[in-house]
Amino acid sequence: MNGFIIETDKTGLQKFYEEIIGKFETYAPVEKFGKYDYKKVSKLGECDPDSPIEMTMSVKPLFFPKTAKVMKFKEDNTGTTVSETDEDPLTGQRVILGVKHCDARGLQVLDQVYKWDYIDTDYQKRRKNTLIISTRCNKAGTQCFCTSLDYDVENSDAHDIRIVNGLNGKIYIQAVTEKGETFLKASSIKHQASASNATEELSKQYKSFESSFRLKMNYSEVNAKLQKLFDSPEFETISSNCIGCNTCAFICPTCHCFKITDERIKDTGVRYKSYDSCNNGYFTLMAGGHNPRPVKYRRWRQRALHKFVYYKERFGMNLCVGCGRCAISCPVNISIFDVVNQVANV
Amino acid sequence: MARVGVFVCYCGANIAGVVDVPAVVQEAKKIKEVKIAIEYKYMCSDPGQQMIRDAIVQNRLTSVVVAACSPRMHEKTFRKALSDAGMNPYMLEVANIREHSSWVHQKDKKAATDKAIDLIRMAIGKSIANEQLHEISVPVTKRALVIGGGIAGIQAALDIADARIPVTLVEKSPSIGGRMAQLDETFPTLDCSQCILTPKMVDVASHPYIELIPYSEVIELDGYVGNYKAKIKKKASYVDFSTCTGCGTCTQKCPVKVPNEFNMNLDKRKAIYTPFPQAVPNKPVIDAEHCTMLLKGKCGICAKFCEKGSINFKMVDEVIEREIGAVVIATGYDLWDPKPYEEYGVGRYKDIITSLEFERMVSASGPTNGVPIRPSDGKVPRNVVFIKCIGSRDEAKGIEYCSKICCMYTAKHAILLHHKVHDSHAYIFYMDIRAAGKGYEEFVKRAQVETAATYLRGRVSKIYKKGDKLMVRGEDAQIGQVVEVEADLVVLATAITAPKDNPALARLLGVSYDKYGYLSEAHPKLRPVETAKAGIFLAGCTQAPKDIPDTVAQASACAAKVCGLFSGDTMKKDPMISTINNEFCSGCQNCVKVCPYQAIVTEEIPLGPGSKEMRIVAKINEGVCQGCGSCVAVCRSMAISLAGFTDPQIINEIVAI
Amino acid sequence: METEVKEVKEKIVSVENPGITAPNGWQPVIIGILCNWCSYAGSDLTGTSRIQYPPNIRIIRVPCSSRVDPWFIIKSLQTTADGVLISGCHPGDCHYISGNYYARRRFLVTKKLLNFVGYHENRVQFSWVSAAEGPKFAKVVAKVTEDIKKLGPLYRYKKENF
Amino acid sequence: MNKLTYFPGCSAHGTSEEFDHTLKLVMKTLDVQMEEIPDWNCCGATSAHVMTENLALALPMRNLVLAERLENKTMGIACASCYSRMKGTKKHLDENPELARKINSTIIDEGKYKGTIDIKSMLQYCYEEIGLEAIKSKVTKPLTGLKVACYYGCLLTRPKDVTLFDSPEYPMSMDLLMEALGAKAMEFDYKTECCGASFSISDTEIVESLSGKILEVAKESGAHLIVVACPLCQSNLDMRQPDIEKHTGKKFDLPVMYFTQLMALAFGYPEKELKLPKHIVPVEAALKHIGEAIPEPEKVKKTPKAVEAESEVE
Amino acid sequence: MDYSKQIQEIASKLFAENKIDYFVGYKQNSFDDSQVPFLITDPAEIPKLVFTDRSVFNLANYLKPDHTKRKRVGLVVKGCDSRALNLLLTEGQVKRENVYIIGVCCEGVLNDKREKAQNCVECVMPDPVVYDEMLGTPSGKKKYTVNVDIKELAKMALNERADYFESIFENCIRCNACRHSCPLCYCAKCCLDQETSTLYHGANTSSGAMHALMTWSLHLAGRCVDCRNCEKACPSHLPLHLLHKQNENVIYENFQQHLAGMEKDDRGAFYKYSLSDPDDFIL
Repeated sequence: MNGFIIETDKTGLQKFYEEIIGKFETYAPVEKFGKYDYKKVSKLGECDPDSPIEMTMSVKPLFFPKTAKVMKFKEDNTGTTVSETDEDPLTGQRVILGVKHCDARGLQVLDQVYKWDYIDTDYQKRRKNTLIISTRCNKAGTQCFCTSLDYDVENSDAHDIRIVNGLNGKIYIQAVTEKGETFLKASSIKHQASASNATEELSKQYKSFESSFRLKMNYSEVNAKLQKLFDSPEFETISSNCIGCNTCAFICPTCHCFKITDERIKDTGVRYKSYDSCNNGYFTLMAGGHNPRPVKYRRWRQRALHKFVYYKERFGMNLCVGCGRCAISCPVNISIFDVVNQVANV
Repeated sequence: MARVGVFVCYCGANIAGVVDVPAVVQEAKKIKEVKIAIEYKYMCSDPGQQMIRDAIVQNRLTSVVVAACSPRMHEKTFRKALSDAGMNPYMLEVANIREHSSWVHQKDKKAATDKAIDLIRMAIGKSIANEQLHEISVPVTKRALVIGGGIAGIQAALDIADARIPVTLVEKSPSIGGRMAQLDETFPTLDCSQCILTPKMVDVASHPYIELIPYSEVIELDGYVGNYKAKIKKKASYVDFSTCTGCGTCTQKCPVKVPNEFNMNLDKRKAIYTPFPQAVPNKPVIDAEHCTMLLKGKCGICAKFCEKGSINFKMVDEVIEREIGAVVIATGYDLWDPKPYEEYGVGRYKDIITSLEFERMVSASGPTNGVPIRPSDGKVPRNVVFIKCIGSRDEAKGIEYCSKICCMYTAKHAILLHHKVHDSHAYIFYMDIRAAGKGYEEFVKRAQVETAATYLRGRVSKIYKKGDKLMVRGEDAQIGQVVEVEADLVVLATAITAPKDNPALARLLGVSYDKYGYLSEAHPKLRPVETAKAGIFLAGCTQAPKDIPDTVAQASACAAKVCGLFSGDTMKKDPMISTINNEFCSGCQNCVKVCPYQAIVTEEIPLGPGSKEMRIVAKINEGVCQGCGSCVAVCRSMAISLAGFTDPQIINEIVAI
Repeated sequence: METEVKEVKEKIVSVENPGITAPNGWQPVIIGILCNWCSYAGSDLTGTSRIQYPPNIRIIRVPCSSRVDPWFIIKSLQTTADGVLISGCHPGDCHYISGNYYARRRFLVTKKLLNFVGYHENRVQFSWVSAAEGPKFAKVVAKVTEDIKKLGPLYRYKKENF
Repeated sequence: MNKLTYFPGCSAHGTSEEFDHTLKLVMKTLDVQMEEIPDWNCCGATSAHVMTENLALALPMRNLVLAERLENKTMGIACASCYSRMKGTKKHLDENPELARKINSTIIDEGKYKGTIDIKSMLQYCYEEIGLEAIKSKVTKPLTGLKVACYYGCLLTRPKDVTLFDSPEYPMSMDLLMEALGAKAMEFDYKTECCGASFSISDTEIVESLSGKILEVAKESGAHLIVVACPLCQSNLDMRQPDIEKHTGKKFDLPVMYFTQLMALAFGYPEKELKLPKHIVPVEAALKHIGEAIPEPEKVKKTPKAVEAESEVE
Repeated sequence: MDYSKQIQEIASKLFAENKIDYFVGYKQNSFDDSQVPFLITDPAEIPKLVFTDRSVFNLANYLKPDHTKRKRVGLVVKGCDSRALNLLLTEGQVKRENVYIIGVCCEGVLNDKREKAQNCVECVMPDPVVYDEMLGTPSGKKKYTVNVDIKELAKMALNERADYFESIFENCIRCNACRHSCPLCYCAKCCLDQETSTLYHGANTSSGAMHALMTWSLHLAGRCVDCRNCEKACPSHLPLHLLHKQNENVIYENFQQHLAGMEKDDRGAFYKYSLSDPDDFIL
């Protein structure tokens, strides 16, 4: 459902933000080493909710951190004792500003896998206690293709509140979920339903946004084709350029593979859960020494098909949300978009 | 699942006196892998070892930690105990809580105990990562190299050769014999040095198992125990030994006279010479620094007179190679130069000489035909003052240590002086008389009583000239007065020092040496003839000042060691060497570059199972590898690991603290 | 000969992060990695000659200083150690001929790099101690301990350490 | 013209006036400009350090500070005792900068101690900085025929690591200097033996036996006179000689002269400039020998075995 | 500098004479003026080859992967790239006869801000040190200058510097792009990936990152040629060159002005020694 819309302007929006930052534990894009990352902020100056998509890491780490302590353990002659870690999986309310639509969608996608066979309670807690305020882009990034995927970007319900910079210079704050609506109501910003043309303004903005896309594809067709292309030789040619770094997976808003490692000192230790990537040659190496994906193109095939076929089959959602980050971060600019299209359209 | 046994030693009070052993044991018990922890008075004793053996069996231990003295002390002992209990000896780790804790933190018992606990924890951590290792056996070349042809070298060579093991004896000078050949008579029996030495020298020359290479030096040694390869430089003698008969005509005819170093420069020799009449081999050599033919291209008289035509001025240095299994170093000693004793007027007064000069004088074959004289005027001295500890036991001017033999030979000189010049009188200034040895004290007595030598306890402070006499002023500590002796001749008992090129030799052979330049033995008490480098042994004064009996004894000991080493066709070798994991090796060959023993080579292996494409990987030569670990540290892909010091072992130690 | 280091009284601040001061009675842990032939033998000699030195050092034996991989040092500083001392044979005396020359190069670069990323230069120290230099070993340990006590506890990159 | 900071020391204006005087003459000839330290004070000699160490350091330090003000490279010191104190102090201070600062603070109004100046005894200065050649060149009236025994005393070359000059046991610099003047320096073994100076007042017995020995050996060596470079040596050997002769019952009459006196003589200054009357043991007789030809010592007949250790060709 | 034409000619020549199986060059990116590496096996693709001052990536990296490692490859190298290639040759990773090297006398490449890249400003050797064919005119070896950032950091107080670097290590996500993009990280399996090894510090914590990056930089000490592939690959834009330049600097100043990959058969500073190496830092 799409809740009511508030029409305001730059200053109004800033007040809104400042109020939030004042009231809640707030996260927003903060620049470091020329790259925006979602960090805790104490005042609006520190961050930029309208950060350009190319330069912004996803929000994934706020829910699925790059590394997390799973447990502590101690070993002595009495045996092994396991204890909880001191890390808190976020119990208080928290708000995230300037989330991209694609990232928000990414979270929805992640939800599937985390509430599937095993319920990741920490993740769920973080999700439950977080309110997501996303800003809709005005212009597509060079590698963006979210609009040509399996979800409705315009009326996405992946975030609680949506902020749209209207072409008319006005700014529209739209509650998307009940959670968002109550939040909005609770805020001091005056919330009489605004001018009737708001909805038109929104769709106008979306139209122009949509028209700014360089990359477009016919998702259902590609998806359908790919299902039959497991043995396509194209994967080999495509992967030849890949230098096998794991960047794409690590910065992807939806990749969720991790590895478990123990770090020990004396008789105590901690078990960590950290990112891993299916591009890593040893990702599928088994204890017995067998490795089903010893060569790069097979790993590539796994990556492409997992994103565009398998996940869809299992959870009904496409694992790629079209943010284009992989292509941007890739040292040799390989884009999943090109890959799937090339494979599909041979 | 590791099962570790911890055995803490009291070492009498050495450890228990400082470290709270029971507390340590309690701590050890807390550790997960520890299945048994016990303490005992002397772990190295039989009952102690028995405890270990029993514990291993009863608790099915997988590794053992002994907390006691330094592993350099008893590692072998305990390894033995392990293997006796049917366990791989290399599953042992020793925590050094004596040298590294109780002995060095005697003031702070608490800290010492904590440290002991940590050291044990580290040892446990390491032992868990220990792997089962097995001794490697390598073939041995059964030939010994003896460096130095003094009495030590001669004795060692003969003893080894008598066991039918070929020996190569390398001597720097033209003849073997060394210092002993310069001596007149030897204490305490006063038998003639030459008479007992020369037969041995002849034996060496004629022994079927000894290859004597005189006038030559070792310039390179590589390889490892049992398999050394030595490069020996034969200096050009300009005389063809194969044809030379040693008739001596050349020496008579040679017009060039050179100070005779064999006689301590007290007289002259020729430029073509044999060092002394009984030289072995008894063939002359040409001294290139003085021969006018070689210097200016004139003369050549010797060549004219040599009927055999053995003289060859064209001769050049020649380098020969020998494959050998063991080395005995017997390079002897030098004498300390007394120049710093300016207050004695050393260097200004000709009538102050060193003991060895005196020795040559009184030697029947010496420059003065056995009569001691004053170098200044050639008169026979009446009053002779002997001053001991010149350089020895003198931190200010000389060296700290005692040269050991001066007391005895000075007594000998007093007696000899009496024999040669009956109306003479010997005054001996000494600090202490150190006459420990069979018949030594009696010998000194003999000098004091028979020859009525005057022993004055005290240092000489000054020697000055009065007319043609030397006034020797010193203190007689026993009467607490300054005394002055009017001397015709003063003899300085100068200290023994290590040969000045010992350090160079040591580096070349890869053995260690102390601050004086003496070569270091592997252990001061338990391994006095071995060096730290396997297969290299020490005989005589090259290790420390010694008298002849000790030297000969040590030489024979070396021989025994060598024979032991050669007793089998192969020889057991410590398995703590590098191994390469082909899976990880990327073939960069950095290890090949840094290995000091060329122990690493490369080999080609298939890229993958059944693949035709090949890739290069490194390969360790087990026999050559000495286990230094240089290769491990330079291997970026961590494909090399050093058995006994693997990364897991060391990291376990680090994180165990 | 006595080389006891007297107890430091005033509050010690960690140089790398001045926010943190050492708990009372804090004693640094120093890891000493010694080569078997010279320095370890030297340290044994220190023991046999009963020369006293501060008890903070924990000694690890390696065959040669060239066995020491720089990351032993990094690992030590990240886990248990407040400082590291590495000791080998004097140049030219290496039991393995040339090991310590290679090690020397690595040590210099490592030392500088660690200092560059924010470790005090005294955290990691090196020495040549021969088998005959028992007294020197005691002196070295005393000096290093003294230095590191001044630097205070090392917390950088250890906060994950539970 | 090179400049030299000059520290005369107390005796220079009293007992060893002749030293000071001739020194100035000699330096003039060698064209060295001597700048006496203004307002110099006692070096502390033997008395200061029995009081307190700080005093023993502060006294020489003040002189050093003053000397540094003159900004010459070197400071020359006439008296061996002063020389020893100054140089010793400097070494001590340079080794303990902390102490140096402390002591300096007590005499701070004199200025800051830098430790820059180079301290040399006058003998050392002649030998090292001027050089024998330069001295030889100035000789107009060579002292041929005069046999001298050079006595250095205990302080000029000792302790070795402080003075860093010549051999502590058997120095030769003064002998060579004398040779340069044409005189013959005899082999003299007691050139550095103790003359007992410290007891010259308290216990003359000791002085007499010690100095007696020196004179005896000097006489033995066949010297006409003893040359010294230290006022204390001079006074001890010269002033006490009559008593010593009484004490030992030997007759020496060995005049004791400063090396500078002989230099002045050799440089052609008239005898009166030498202030000879100040000597207890009359000098004139000894100086008569100048000009005599020295008989070559008869060659010791060599026995065939006697040693010559250099190679020769028949 | 634009050598696109020449390179295309050479490439087609090589294919024609069947000298190579692969050609590695650059191709224009589809969406902006940046370029990406371009591997071709098919001469038809040759016209796409370009080379301008935007040809940034160090192509020596493409001699690592299995599909090129043992093939005959023709590739384009700039000064720094050729030094890396030199090391690969010395360390036996590439057979000289297997590579046909087109060396370009580099005039410096542009970064994304369109200004001359820092490593090009500080470049020591713009000309190729090993090549079969050279394009452009060599300008010779330049004077070594200490990296500006290093100088800046050296001025900082110790704890500030420590903070700065900790922030770097915190921002590292340990994707290992740095390693994979480095032409000299060719190990069969990187020591940092060996789960079984004790060096393995998998946790993605700042200490883990510190441990990994430090070890990595020490493995490259005396070998890094400052091509900055790692830095460009880093998704978190970390200034990775700091570590390498620091080591390079220490090595240059202390070990006979050693620079990586300059001469043939030089393995780098850690694989040789001199008796006169500094000893004063050792007690």
